[in-house]
Amino acid sequence: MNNLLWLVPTLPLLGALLLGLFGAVLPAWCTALIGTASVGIAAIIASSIGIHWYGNAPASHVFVQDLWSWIDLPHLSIGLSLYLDPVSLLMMLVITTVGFLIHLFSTEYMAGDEGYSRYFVYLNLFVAAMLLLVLASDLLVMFVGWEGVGVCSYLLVGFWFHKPANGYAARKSFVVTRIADIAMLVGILLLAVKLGTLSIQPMLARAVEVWPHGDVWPSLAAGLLLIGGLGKSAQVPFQTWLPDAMAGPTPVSALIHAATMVTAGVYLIVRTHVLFLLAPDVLMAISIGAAITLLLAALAALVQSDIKRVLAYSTISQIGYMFLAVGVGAWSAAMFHFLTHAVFKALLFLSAGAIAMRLHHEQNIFKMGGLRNKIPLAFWSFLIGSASLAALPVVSAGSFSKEMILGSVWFDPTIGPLLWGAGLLGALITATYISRVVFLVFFGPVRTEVSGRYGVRIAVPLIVLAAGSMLVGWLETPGFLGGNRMVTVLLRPAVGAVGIHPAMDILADASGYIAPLLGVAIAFTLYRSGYWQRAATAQPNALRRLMHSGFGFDAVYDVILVRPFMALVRGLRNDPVDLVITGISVLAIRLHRALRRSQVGQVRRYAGWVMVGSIATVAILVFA
Amino acid sequence: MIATIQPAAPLLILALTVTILLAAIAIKRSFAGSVAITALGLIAAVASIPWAMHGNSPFMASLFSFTPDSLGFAGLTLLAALVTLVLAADYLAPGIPVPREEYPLLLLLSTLGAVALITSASFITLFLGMETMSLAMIGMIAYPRFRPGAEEAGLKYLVLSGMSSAIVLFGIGLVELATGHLQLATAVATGTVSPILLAALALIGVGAGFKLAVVPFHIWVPDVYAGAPAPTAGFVAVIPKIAVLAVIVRVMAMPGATLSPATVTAISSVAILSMLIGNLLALMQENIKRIMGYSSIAHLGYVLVALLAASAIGRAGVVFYLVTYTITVIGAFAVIGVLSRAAAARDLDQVAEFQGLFWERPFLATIMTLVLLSLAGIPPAIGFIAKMYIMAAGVNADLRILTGTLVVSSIIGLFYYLRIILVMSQKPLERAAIPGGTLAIPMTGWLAMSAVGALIVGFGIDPESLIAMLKLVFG
Amino acid sequence: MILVWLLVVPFLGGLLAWPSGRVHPVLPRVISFAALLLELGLLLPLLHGTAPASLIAPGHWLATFNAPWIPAFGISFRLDLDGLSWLLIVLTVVIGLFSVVVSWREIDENVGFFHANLMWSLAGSIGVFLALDLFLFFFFWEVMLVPMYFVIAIWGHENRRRAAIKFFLFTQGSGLLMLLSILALAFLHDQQTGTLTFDYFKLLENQPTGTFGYLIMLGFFIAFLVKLPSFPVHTWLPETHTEAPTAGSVILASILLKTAAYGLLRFAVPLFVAASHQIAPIAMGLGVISIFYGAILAYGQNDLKKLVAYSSISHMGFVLVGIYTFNAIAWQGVVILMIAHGISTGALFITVGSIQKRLHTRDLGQMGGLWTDLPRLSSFGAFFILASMGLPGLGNFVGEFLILRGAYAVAPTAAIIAAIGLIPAALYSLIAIQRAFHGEASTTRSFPDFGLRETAMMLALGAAIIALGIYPQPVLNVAAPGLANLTPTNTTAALPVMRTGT
Amino acid sequence: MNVSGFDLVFYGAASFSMVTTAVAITRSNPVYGLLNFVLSLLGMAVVFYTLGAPFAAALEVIVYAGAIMVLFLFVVMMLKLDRTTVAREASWITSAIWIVPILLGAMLGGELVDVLLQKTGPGSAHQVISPQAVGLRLFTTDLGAVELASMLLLAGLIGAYHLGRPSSEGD
Amino acid sequence: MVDLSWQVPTALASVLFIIGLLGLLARRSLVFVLMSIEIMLNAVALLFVTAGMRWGSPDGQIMFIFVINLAGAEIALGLILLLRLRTRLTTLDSDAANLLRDVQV
Repeated sequence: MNNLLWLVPTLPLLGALLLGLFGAVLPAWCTALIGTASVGIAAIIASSIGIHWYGNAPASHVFVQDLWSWIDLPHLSIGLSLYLDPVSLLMMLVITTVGFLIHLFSTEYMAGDEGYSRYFVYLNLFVAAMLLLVLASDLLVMFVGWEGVGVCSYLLVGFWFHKPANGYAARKSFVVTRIADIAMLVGILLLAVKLGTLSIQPMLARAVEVWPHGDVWPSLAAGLLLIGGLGKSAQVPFQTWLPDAMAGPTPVSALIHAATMVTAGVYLIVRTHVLFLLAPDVLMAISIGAAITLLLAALAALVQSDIKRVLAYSTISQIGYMFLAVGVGAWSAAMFHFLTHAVFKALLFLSAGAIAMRLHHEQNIFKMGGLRNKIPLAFWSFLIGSASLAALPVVSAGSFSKEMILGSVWFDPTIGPLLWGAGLLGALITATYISRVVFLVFFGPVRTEVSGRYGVRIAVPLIVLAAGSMLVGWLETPGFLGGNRMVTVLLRPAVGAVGIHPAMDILADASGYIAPLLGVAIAFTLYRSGYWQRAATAQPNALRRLMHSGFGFDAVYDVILVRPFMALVRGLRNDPVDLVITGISVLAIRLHRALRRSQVGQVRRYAGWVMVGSIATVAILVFA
Repeated sequence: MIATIQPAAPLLILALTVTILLAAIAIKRSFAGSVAITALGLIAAVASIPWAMHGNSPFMASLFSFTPDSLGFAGLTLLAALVTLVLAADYLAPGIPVPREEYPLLLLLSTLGAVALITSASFITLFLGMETMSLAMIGMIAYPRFRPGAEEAGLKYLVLSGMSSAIVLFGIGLVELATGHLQLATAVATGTVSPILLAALALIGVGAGFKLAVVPFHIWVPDVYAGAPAPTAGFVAVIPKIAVLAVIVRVMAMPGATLSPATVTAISSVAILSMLIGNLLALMQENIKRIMGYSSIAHLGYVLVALLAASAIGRAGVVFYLVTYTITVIGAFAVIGVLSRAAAARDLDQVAEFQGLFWERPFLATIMTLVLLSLAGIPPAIGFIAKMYIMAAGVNADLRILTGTLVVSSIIGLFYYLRIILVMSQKPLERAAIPGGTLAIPMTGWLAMSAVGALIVGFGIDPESLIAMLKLVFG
Repeated sequence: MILVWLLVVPFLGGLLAWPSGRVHPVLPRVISFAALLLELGLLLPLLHGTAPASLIAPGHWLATFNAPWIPAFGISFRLDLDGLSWLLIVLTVVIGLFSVVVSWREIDENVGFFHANLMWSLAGSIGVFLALDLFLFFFFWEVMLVPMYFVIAIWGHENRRRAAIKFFLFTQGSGLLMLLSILALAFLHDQQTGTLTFDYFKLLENQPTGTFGYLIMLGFFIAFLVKLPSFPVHTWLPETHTEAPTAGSVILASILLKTAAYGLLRFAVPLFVAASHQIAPIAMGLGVISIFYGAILAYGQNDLKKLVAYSSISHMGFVLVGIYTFNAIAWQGVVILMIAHGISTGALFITVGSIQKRLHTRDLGQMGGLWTDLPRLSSFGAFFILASMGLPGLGNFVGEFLILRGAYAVAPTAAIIAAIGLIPAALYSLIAIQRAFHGEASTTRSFPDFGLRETAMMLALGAAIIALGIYPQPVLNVAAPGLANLTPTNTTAALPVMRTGT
Repeated sequence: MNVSGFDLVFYGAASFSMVTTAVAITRSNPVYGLLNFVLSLLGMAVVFYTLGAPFAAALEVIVYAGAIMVLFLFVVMMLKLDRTTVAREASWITSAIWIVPILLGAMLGGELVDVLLQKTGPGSAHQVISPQAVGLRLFTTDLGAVELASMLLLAGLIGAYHLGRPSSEGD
Repeated sequence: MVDLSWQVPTALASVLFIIGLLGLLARRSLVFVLMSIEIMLNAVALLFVTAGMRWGSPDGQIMFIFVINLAGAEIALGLILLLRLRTRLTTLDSDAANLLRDVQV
């Protein structure tokens, strides 16, 4: 069964290739079929592998499939191999399954778009790249997938290229992540040179061998990899690209900017956690940064009026939770939150897309309202997703994973309680802002006319994901709910048992459940009092403007990066070096003109020149 | 008896031909006949050279020195004259308002003067040969006397070359005054011990510089080239330079000949100035004949670099470069000449008039391109090897400043050579089709130019054959 | 002897193509194409019995030829083929094939002469890659310029005259410096050993040292720097590229620039090991500056062709950095990047040429929204822009990574700065896509999209760049013994010419 | 110094030649200029004689002054130069026009005189070289030179003949 | 014979030569230009005679003859050209004969 692994990334790639070559001539249904089926079959294979794994996991809990040798040079050997272990298995399952659902959703959502086949090319390519990213056994191969998903993200964000703003958002997303990627590349170079290999497992083994705990080299390497991860996962200070990336089609946001790609950073760290364990400073930095990110993003989400931007900020914030977990070494918790987040955030995005579909692509929550009865499917799916995001206890998957993270953080020996406090505050705000959206969109008066209806290809993904949002949490439950440890058990061979704690203080435990409820209550109160609506129309004060702009990162970058660069471009545009060359030619022409004056055509002046020459010659020969 | 005059055969054959031609013209005027007689005379003279080289009688040893290398240079001169004659025969088409028969005669006289100069062993023959060459050349320059430019060029050349002759003569006078001898070898062997001899050397050098047209004695060159009819211009650009350089090369090989530091300084300055100023003057020039004039100034500067190297490779370089220069310059003026006729008010010499030559007359344009590539020193033309020779000599003798200047000025030079190629390659203008467009290329001209083209490429790709040949003659 | 045929075939092809244009304009195209196919047929069998890259053994020559040329100077007609030259010659021939195809419709005047020049330029480049007599090398170095000059001067765009002259002056001028150095090297050898020779292998044995050696090396270095081109002697390139016809730009970018990198690898470094190590920091510095300078200027351009041209400067900066690491991995990267750049930039110039043919402009301000009208052209264009940006999985990335990897082992700072140079690369690449293909279509236009010929061509190029990206190993294997050849076997120089480790 | 009569003649003739030559090139009327030059040549003949070259002296008078310069004079007179020409000629001869030539002339002259003042070698041989000696050389060792000189004259002659003869079609 | 050092006539020759050069440089009338050349040649002739005197050799006078020879030939050509230019330009001004030049004056 495992030997079919290579098919998992290959099938979507094949789909992309087929559609790329013949998409223009195929009918739409054919395009949809190829696009969806390729991912669907991959999902089936992946699931089969997963089921097979459940019973018959290899003894080492690792399966490596060597495809071919990519680069084989003395001192540098990079093989193209697929590395399947519990972590990548989990990732693969999520990517293919959620990916398939989103493809299915897209076939209807994107129907009639002139770039229909192009869309599926990109989307299939993305899935392939993402699978390569997670399955790569070599860091450089992972980097290939890493950049590949970046490009697909770029292409999909800018999918509707007619609007220059979309293009801008796409470029921004790519460039910001690329800046981080370069740091990662430097990290890869460092690892390659210092450790002699880039194949992840031997590399990690060697790192432990040669580098003492807390040494500068592992810190540097881990730090550089981390920067790459931060960029891809839209964490502070790289988070600015994600809200803008919402310019792409909504299913794209669901797949790339919620479920899969943006969590690559988390995956990277979990994958190389051995290295990070050698660098405690970096881990500490991760947690602190994550705490800041999750709070800032949550606060920013609180004031957005575009439904997708709310979700975007919430993604940043939720990934912040994952990083928080990673920072304290709770790898399983991070992966578990990734799992639940992938499901409920995809659901939220798809629901938002489903809503927008019926509202002529209206995304402003203040222009919606009262949709609870108009589009119940969307309402229920969005509600379930929101509950999960808000981590409403017991009924939502998000609750279990978030609780697990908070629990792990609490036990961190250094600044655990502080981080826990930030997480808790974040949970409160999260519940508040998502409830705000729910109330504003689904309750109150109807503000925009609703049209159209959903087909089955919209409904099925929503229903499946909604079910998932409620149920996947039960894979890993706290003690008082049965103490299922399926995720932990699955991941233990790969990431060890770190981060599993028997129980928390009752108080701390409980506050993790109470905070979301409190958040919902706050949101409801403010909704009832009409505060949200008033605040949206009123002249925003400075704080609100700051929050709305995502705390002004863009403005700062504009001043310190964009403007200097543009000034440089303007200054150099005409190639100043060329002026030197032009100067030389001008000088030659000047000399030519000056010398030319001697050619007056008068014989006596010519005689004068000959005489001058004679005088000079005699002078040199006789008197020199 | 024959053995006595064997070494002097080329010179004597030329003198004989002059007499025959004079008589022929006196009896019956016929241009074709004159050309034929001249051509036969030149061919006979050339053909006699290998034979002459084997002679070893000291014929008129006090006046002439018929060594293999001087005879070799003489051969080069004669061949150049022959090609000029062939081109002139077409150029001087019927219909001009002056008789045409004297042109071959003047050409013959001038060549005779050049050969005498090349083979001179005494200042007497040196001066007489030089003046014969120049005076006959004045006649050739002003030959289409109905052209204002030709007359003016003739007058300018007359006055300035007269001036330079007087200067040279003054120098020769000083030599005699200081040594009491007029033999070149004696003067060289005496060495430049006294200031008088130094002054003499300087003044003779001025005259040589004038004939070689190096800066600062170059000023007459463009005017005379521009005013002279194309074949003559080619002749003027080539023959005196071969002749004077032949003497210099020979003198430098004489016992006792050394280059004093002051001489090196003087020649170096002249070389540097010639290379730079020559090329700079040509830079934006619109008249191709003037460009050729300026470019010849620069090329002689290059030759001086090899001369200064004063080594075997330098000497070989001078000879090789001279051969290259001769082939190339003759080729350039051949193309201009083929496109022009003496009957017209002026030659086709504006760069702009060459626009579209590639499209209208690809053969001519190809030859011209090869010529220009050769002048610019770009393979596969022979000029590339020649320039390599010069640079090799310069590098070998470690003449850094000179070689550096050579490189810089070559780059400047590239510009105007390329510009001509560029203009030729542009599409022809709508109305102003090439004025010479209707002129048919006569068989002889076609042959001459094909020969030039073949030599440029042939020797460019296989320089060894030429090197070996020159080595045989010039050692 | 086969090596002579490699030169003769394209030369004769050109010679035949010229007059055949008078008979029928299609003949020169067919003849050129056939000649190049024949050339390819000659080339491919030469490559057998190459070992994997890990088994580096110097002295592995695929074929050699030696005959006296100018014995008076000890100059011989010496041709040698190893893996490195083989790769570059194959690139030359393949790109030549594409140039013929791309000119099929574009060139309709004086077709015969155009193809003659095209073929001769290719023959010259092949000669450059084969010659191992320094003088012969220089001969070919110059020979390849002249036909190129004609291609630009006759079939170029509006400002072709200025561009052609600038191109020629720069390359020829710097070439003269190299000639000086070649002569100095030969005479130095002559002084020390008593034999005047230009033979590469003999000259390798006598490494000039000290200041004089450094000066001689500079002659080579500057000439190759100009041709590469590197900051600050790059200014001929943008103008030349912009004004050249498509085939000219393609050959310039894909082949002629590579001769410079090849020259550095083959001559400038092995002949002057000590001096090269001495100049390495400067060279790397210039390389890094080129990377940024080219990228920033590319961003600022309004002319799409100029943008691509400046991007070439940026890419060649990587090559320069890579060469002066003296690191085996980096050198492999240089080879890969040369080939990949040849393919991707060639494809980009073809794209730009196609755009110009349709829109009659290269001005980005007048483009925009081309994807709507020309989806196939635009997607290929975007693909190759991404490739040239260094997208992992495509050929350019492999080259850049290997260079950075090699450079990091030797000069981490340079490697890191060079890596940062990939950021502006993304900037100009994306802005190019945005301004050319994305955005609102300005007017209602209707152009024919890529036809079968063009699509097939682009597919082939795309396949090549992907193959190079995901399976570069065959190329590495072929190049490895060639790169090992660059190590003088019996030099007593203290410094290694190539570092194989780390 | 022992000044003899011959010395006086030499110095007198030399000064005469110098002055007349200087006068010759400063005249505005060409005829006067040429006449002065002829006078200078006559003085020069005396100088030659005092220097022991009677043959040269004779030739100077007969050929140079008598033939060549008279030919020159005839041609100039043929030109029929009127008053206006002479007046215009006079207007060109300003003092400004002489500045640069005199400056250059002084430099070159200074250099030459400086060279000549550095005494080297033996003094003069002080003997008359008879025409016989000259003639003997001319027809023995230097015969080739004479032949060459004839070619020189021929070249001048042919050129002058071609340029000077009336045109066939009126150019 | 006179007891003259050879320097005196040589100096005289130099002075005459310079006077000739002055005329060549200063005068615009072609008549004077040609005459100046004659003056220079005459100075040269004097120099040769002096040299012959110094060494007691006939070489000086032989060269003298050849110089006169040249002077005659040159003047003949010069006069013809002068005559033709005068008919064409109606002036003897050598500055007027500047059809061939590089600059506009």
